[in-house]
Amino acid sequence: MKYLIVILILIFTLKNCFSNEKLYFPYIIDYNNFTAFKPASIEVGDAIKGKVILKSRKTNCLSCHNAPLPEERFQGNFGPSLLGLGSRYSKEEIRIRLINAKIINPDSIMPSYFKTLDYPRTQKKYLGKTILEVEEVEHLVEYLYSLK
Amino acid sequence: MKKLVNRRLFCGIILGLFSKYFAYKSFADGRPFRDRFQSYRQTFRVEPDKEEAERIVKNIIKGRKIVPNLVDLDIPDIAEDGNVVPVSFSINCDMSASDYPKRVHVLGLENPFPEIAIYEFFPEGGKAEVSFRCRLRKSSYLIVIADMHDGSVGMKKKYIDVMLGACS
Amino acid sequence: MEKQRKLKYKETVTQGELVKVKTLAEHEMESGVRRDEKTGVIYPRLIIYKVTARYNGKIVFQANWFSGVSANPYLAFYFRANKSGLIEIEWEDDYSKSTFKRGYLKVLDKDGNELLPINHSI
Amino acid sequence: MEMNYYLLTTQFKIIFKIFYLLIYFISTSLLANNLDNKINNVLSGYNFAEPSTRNIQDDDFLNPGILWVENGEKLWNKIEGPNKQSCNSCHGRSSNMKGISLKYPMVIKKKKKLINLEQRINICRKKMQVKKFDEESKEILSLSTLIGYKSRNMKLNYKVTENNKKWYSLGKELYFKKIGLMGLSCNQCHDERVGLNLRAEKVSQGQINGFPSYLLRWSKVVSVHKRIQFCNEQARAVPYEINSNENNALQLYLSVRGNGLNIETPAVRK
Repeated sequence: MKYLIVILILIFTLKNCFSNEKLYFPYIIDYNNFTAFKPASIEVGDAIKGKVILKSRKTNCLSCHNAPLPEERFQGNFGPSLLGLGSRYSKEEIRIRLINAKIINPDSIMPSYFKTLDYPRTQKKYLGKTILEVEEVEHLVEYLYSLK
Repeated sequence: MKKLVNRRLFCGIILGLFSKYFAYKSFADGRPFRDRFQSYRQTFRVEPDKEEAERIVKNIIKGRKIVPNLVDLDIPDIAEDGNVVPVSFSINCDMSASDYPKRVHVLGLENPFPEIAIYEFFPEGGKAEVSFRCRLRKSSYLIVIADMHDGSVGMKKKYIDVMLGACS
Repeated sequence: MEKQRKLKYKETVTQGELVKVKTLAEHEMESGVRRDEKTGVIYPRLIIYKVTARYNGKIVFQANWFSGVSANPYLAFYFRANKSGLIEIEWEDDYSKSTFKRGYLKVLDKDGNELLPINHSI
Repeated sequence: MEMNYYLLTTQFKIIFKIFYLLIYFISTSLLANNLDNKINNVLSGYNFAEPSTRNIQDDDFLNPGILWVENGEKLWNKIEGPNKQSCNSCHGRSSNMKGISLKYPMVIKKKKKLINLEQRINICRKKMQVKKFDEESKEILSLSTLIGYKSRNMKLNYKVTENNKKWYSLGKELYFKKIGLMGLSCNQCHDERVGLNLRAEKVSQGQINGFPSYLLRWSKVVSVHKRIQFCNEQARAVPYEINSNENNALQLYLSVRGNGLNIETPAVRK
């Protein structure tokens, strides 16, 4: 009986670990090439709206990254500069970094913007939610890809 | 007709004239006019009003020509927090009875209430230098206007970067 | 608890020397633009709106403050004294509540004799 | 950690996966032991502040935190309660409290509980049979600032003993734990990214040698716990309460981490 329970628990945990198709729904993630594809049903975003989101305090991108926005006086240098991001990465590569940068580098400090998070002590209003909506991710991807 | 020109109306007209005269006088002193009407319970306003700031500055200068090199400012380029910005200024004058600043205005152009302080000097002062600490809502110009005794006016402005909180 | 008022200057000076007076007042300087985070109630404005410096009863410096001055306001200014006397700083509140801080300044001439404000020889 | 799982799903069979997992856990646990509290050189928050802020701290007249010290001095001699006692009647002059703040947070043997200086003051007030001060009230901060001020320029030298070992490890665990919506832990910023810019702010080492300190953002003196709470809220996490065991444990860990620094109470920080 004991062994059975242990085996059951093991199976469940393993299943939870490896069944990640639903984790980033509706995006499809290719873990080999580190790219995230969007299904055709999602509309292409708007770069202008993406710029607003990038500057907003909700995502707080500029707190760590340097973007070519001269009107924002202070920009952080935690992460790499966003300058020329469009020439370095494809849209799919930018998307996976937005969705969950920890797929690529587990030690990354960058928050996972499109993943239901379960870190301890998360405030109640954020529980079971993602930081960004699907449309917002698309807007941001468009804007970041336009930085060349 | 008789009832219209009664005592009340007469008093009203006289009072009106008086108040206009006093208002004109205080305008002539270069005081920003709003502070007299500003009761402390009705001060909630977060958004700065740029036009009002400009109007106040115009009101102080009143079209006079600005004398260069009258005001010296010593403010750090970057303020670590908008709540405490150390400001010190000095006015280049000999502080004799004919050459001293009557009033020195300090204005933060993008504060909800642009006036920060008005300093009044007297010939006994010896030196027109003041240091104090002020609040700035965000990165903006800080203006110091010296209204001299002989009617000349000096102005200096400086852009101060106010650091914003990183995470929130 | 009573709010602190602090005053600092060089206590003995020679005649005609500039005296730097530093003052510090304990005051929250509520600007009237802040809301309580939970209830949304506006904190009413409560600031020191006027600081007056008198020397032997005569005004030597005056500051009119608005809501843009920091909490626990610091103020430094200069004046020149020819005779010994009393420095008096008055802080005036929005409720017209005044607080005072006074100090004696000793002025010496070149020989080291004190120059008193009143001539006692009469 | 996730990366490894994902690689496995696509490339290896389950047996390999388990084997790989085992290796991963062993390696991480080994790594965790190496990540000790040793920082090469400890730097006070003073070094990361702007020159204008440093000026305010350097001059005792400019520093508004001294107002709290002076208020504390008044409270120290204030006679209260049915026994007509003040702090002075038991402890003598406030200068006798030199070095006291270095010993806190302290484990009380009776309750096996960790307390900080503010809680100690309230225990004292209970003995005096007077009403205790509220958390973060001006009175209690004045007294703790006064006591901290008396050990100014002394070196932090907090020792981990058998008594407080348990709390030390709890504090350490909290320090390295990822929390909140942003999934941040203290060490990610305050150990690994010291000196880098978050917008305009330079990230300091997060040393607590200046607390209770005068924070410009609130224009008043606050305790360490309040500051930690603020940091937690920034990571969009639920903060622990003031004077809670967790915050005390974290304070203990931070004190040990800052050993060798001079006490700067009341420091002026952003």
